[in-house]
Amino acid sequence: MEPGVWNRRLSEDVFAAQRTEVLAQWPTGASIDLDEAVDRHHAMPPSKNVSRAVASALGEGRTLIQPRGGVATVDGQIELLRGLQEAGADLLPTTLDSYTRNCRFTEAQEGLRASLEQGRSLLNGFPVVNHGVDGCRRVVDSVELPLVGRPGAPDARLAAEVALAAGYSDFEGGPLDYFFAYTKDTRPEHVIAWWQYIYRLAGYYESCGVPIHQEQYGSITGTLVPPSLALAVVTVEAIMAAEQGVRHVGLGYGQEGCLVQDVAALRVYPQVARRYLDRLGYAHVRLGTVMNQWMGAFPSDEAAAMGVIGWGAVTAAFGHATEVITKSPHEAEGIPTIKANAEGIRCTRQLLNMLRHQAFPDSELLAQEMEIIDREASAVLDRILDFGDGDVAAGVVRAIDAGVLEIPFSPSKHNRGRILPARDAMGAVRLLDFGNLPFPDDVKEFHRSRILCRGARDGKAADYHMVIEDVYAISHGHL
Amino acid sequence: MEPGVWNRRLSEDVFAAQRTEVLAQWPTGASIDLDEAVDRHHAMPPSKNVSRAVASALGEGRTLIQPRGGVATVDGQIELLRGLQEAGADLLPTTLDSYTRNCRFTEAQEGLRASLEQGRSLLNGFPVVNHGVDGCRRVVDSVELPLVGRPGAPDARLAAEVALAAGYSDFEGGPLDYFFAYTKDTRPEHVIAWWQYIYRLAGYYESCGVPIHQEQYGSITGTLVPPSLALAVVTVEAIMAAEQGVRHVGLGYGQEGCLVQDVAALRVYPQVARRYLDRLGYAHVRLGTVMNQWMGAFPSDEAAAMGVIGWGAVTAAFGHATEVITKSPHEAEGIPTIKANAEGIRCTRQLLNMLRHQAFPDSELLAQEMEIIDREASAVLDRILDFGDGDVAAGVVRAIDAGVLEIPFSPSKHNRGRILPARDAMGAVRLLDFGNLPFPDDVKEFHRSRILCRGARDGKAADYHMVIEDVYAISHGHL
Amino acid sequence: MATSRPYTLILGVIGADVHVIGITILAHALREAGFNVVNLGIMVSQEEFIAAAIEVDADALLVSSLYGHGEIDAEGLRDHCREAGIGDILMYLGGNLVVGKHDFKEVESKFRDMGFDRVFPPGTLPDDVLAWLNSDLASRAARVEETP
Amino acid sequence: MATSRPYTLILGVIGADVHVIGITILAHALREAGFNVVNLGIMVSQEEFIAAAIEVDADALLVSSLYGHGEIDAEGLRDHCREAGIGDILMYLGGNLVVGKHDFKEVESKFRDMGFDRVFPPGTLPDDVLAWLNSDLASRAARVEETP
Ligand code: B12
Ligand code: B12
Repeated sequence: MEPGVWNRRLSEDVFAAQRTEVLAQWPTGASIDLDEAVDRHHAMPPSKNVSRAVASALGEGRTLIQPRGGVATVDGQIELLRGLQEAGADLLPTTLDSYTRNCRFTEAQEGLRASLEQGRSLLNGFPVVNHGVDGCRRVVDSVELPLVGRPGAPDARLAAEVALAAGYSDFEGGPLDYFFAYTKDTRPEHVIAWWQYIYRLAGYYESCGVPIHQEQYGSITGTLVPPSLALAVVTVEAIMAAEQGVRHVGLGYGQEGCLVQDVAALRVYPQVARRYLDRLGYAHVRLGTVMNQWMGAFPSDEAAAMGVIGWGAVTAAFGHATEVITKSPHEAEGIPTIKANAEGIRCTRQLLNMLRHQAFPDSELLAQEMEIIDREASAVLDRILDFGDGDVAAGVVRAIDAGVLEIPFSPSKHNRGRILPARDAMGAVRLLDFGNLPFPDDVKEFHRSRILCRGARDGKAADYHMVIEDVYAISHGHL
Repeated sequence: MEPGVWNRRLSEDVFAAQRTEVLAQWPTGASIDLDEAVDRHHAMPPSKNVSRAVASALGEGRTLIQPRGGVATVDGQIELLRGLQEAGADLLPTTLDSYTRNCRFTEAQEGLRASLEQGRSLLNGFPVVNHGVDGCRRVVDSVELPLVGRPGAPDARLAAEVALAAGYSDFEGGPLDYFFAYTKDTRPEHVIAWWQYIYRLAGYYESCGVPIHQEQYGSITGTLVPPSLALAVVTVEAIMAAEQGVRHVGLGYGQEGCLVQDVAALRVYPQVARRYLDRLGYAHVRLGTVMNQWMGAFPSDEAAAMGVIGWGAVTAAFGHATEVITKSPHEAEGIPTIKANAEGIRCTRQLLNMLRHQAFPDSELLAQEMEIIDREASAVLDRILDFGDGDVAAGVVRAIDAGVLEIPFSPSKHNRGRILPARDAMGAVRLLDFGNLPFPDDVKEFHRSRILCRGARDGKAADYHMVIEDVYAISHGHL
Repeated sequence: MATSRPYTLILGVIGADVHVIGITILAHALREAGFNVVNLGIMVSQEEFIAAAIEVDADALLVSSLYGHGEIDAEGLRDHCREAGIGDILMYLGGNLVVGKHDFKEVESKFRDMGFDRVFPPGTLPDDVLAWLNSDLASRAARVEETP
Repeated sequence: MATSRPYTLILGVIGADVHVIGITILAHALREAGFNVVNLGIMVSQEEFIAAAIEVDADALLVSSLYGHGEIDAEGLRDHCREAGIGDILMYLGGNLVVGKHDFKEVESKFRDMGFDRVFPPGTLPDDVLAWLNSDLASRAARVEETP
């Protein structure tokens, strides 16, 4: 089968041709001038560049804090970001609204209009495209910190054009993440092609001396994603980004809740990604890790939610994450107020600082978890490379179709949907059903025996009901 | 020198004679009838007994949650405790006000009167003695959970009489804790004698088949107390309690903030105490651990405070504490409202549940910390026994006078006040100056080298300024 | 309990919303309880909901919205049902319906006014949904029998 | 800066309060800054404060109260100073002065009304205290020089 996509740098011509189409998607696209945008980046203070902030964090072994946040209007977004800045964030977010994420700019415009009219945000994010470069620059100019665009979208090309031209220096995401989490019918090769465009755009800025950081998502569906599969996803994305000229990658990971497993994942992530990047000729790409605090269902009680947030801070600290993306005590209910969002930041800051020089000691258990994640991710990645004859883009499309890579709870109809995750006795995410995942037999046996232990302890069968129980667990106050 | 106190069970006569004096301290003492009190305990549901709750927690490996709390009036106390019960506490507290703690019952009465008049609590706790057995029984009868009296006082004999007669089944504290933390001029032998009375009283209930749990404090001054010294304190107290007939001890510990050190302490605590209790003939005494969440200065920001509280929950969980005593987000400012107090409970509960089956893996680092604490505490305890020719009470008084046991920041003029604690590079509490502590030389060298590492990292001299910095550290957002 | 002829329910997430976990679990629970469930998945338009309901002669429409655009996406759904001739269909709505954390009473009455028969807050468990469905469908069945 | 003749300060924790950490650090900082500090420690009564002030001819009284009974314990201190003939002494109060978390503005005015020249909130650092002491003592000295 023809995968329809290859891991090859888009030629200047192809890129230029596609650009013309992309910029025509909405009137604000017309005014984007890449040369002018590069000049603007050069004129901005280095302290407003994400990649530079990440470089110094990596150097000092610090963890940067980035919250999430987006509202409909420019003024609202400025107020929000200033509040988050004051609360002690290191990097500022701009989460896109879900219409923009789906290129439904007309609906976004309607949501923006209604928001202005009613004086409250009816959109769940900031419609960058509708505000255009000028609106976004007002935001950039109103704060002191580096800015990250957070699309969460299969096709965010125009949004990326606007955000990067406005002075954002990170446009988070990646094609596999957003294929698995944010699509229903779309084929993976299309999402890959769209993100290759975005990576190529970032690579263009890089080639002009403007460092762009490529944060990945990696949390995918936020719900019981086995760490090794997330690692396979972000490694493939990193390779594809590198091919398009990206040089600074933040490997994304979503906290699962079991500390040993999470710390193991955060430690093994850069090791495995490094190995594959080096092998494929991208040794120059710098890697860090970005940990998303628990992405699944939150408890609605705010004090309990603060506990979950604190646990995320602890995990990021012990896992030596380069960035931590924070949640708020409003998570279970709705988009947080500035105050609630700030609480998540300050709780996280307190713990990051308190744990700054503490170690999660090396242990056999940790080494074992690291080995398992490494072996599983490598098995999947090797198969992907096989499938693509060394081309990860082609390989991953075939791997998805073959169910060699699939993600629990993906809404995509192209996702196999056969694997079943469940927690073991210590809360680590394991698999009950492996579908076609190419895990080694002894690893499969390890998963099964671990889940059985838990079933035995709780006196419950290891079946779909266990999975459902685990989906609710943290929101119901346990793991 | 004559220590003036011995570790010997008070004879019935001596106890009875002292009782007459104690009960005469305030009119409410007159009505206390031990036989009637024992009957009342027998008539209460077993689910309201602290010792039984602790027994099942020990059996299931669970950690019980106990907040702190006390207000001036009976109605206020009932409202408070019901609120804490609803928030999910396992054990309910009754913190005594500071006048009662110093037997200044007239002033307590005045504070109570003013509180009733102004409709708000002007007292920092519940004046048990002024309310007497009847008032306290109204409290006991208004809730479902077991109750703990929390005096924090050198002489709480009458308060203990009232509380236990009212149906409380734990009267927290101990003589060394409250000598070091709560006195200025009083000699240690007096505090020991007062607490021997309380232990004897608890022992009397025990002998009548009413299990009384003896929670210890162990956090002492709450500020940079080396774990081994706290362990020496609570072990001596446990021995003295056991001699008077106490059979259920909760070994008290105050979280220091460095996870490895705290977990090491919580693990080594029952081992060392067990060893000495067994050796001295108290093998029948059951031991658990009670961890107080960070007792030093808190950050005033409530979100940051929730981070500190969460960290306390994590520490208690990984340290397998039998009980955790919670703080609230109001800690830095004032006695918490019911709501703030409940937030501390719910944050703690969420994390205890999430960590219930997670392990802090065994590691060399942990084993090393355990060994250090064990060796230090044993050195102090052995010297105490030497000093007392096998009698811990006599020995500890001499040890205090000799500076063989002293506590940082004790306000007592009988405390030597020579040792200087400071954190090392990973935040563990070490000593800069050892005074007369009988620590082995290699252990002293270990402390010094650890603090030097930190000084080198921070480019700061290891002196009193470092100590001051460490006193503020957590409240200023780091460790 | 579902009756001898199982009731048919349409389930889906409206708008551009991708939150699939809730309806996945709901669909599972409703099927286990004997309902005939047509799960349209995520990103379902009003037209798709209505077309599906007509096609299978559904007894109820269960609309999920998590991402905050519920106000915009669900606007006019009852009218469109009426226009399509299924104006009476039992209609439930659940999820995180508006942007931000709000008092649920207000949210509920907003969507009741929009024509939803029941509105469910964040955190609703399948058992609650089941209980309401059984009682609402039973009382509708009773009404139909009374007026032959 | 402390002048040639160092100012003498009385420091103590009033009432039945045992919180010693704050005054320990304060005393250390004030001494380092050149003040002559008499630290009475914890559990100091009003009488002890006044007697000490008279004995050493103190320039200021620094009263600490952390445990919440400040309202009761500090009541009437200014009057008692007056009665003892040191009614004008500079008087500072600091700590967690009342029971519970309150707006500091209210707390401050309550204790200002009781005769304290300055009232310091929880979390006050020694440097702030030093700065105020230096300025208050200097302006008092200036006043004394002006009226010979
Ligand atoms: C997991 C999650 C995700 C995952 C979804 C993965 C997937 N494939 O489903 C990912 C990470 C991809 C994601 C993305 C986004 N999310 Co999201 N997400 C969540 C989260 C954390 C948990 C949702 C969940 O799975 N719950 C578990 C299931 C079992 O419960 P449930 O979905 O609530 O469903 C139950 C009940 O609500 C009820 N129910 C649901 N629908 C219906 C319908 C009927 C008729 C009935 C009777 C009952 C009912 O029954 C279900 C079973 O118990 C929630 C917050 C939370 N709850 O903690 C945020 C949340 C829903 N997400 C939110 C947002 C905004 C987004 C994004 C726009 C990104 C952003 N701005 O942060 C994107 C959406 C993009 C898009 N186009 O939709 C917001 C919505 C805000 C609001 N309403 O104000 C929330 C509340 C987080 C927040 N506080 O900001 N999200
Ligand atoms: C450590 C501590 C203890 C230790 C004290 C050990 C010791 N030997 O000192 C122990 C555990 C023994 C203890 C006991 C009690 N404590 Co206590 N304790 C604290 C805690 C956690 C930290 C205090 C501290 O050391 N801070 C660090 C030092 C450096 O700061 P500081 O004391 O605030 O002092 C600074 C400033 O305030 C200022 N300052 C202080 N005094 C003055 C005076 C002047 C003139 C000026 C200018 C400035 C100034 O300068 C100092 C230097 O920076 C506080 C809460 C907090 N802050 O987080 C509660 C707190 C003070 N304690 C409190 C209480 C109630 C008690 C108890 C009654 C027990 C109880 N009910 O919980 C007992 C008191 C018994 C008694 N008779 O006094 C309450 C007071 C409540 C209120 N006011 O509403 C607090 C606020 C906790 C709370 N939120 O409930 N405590």
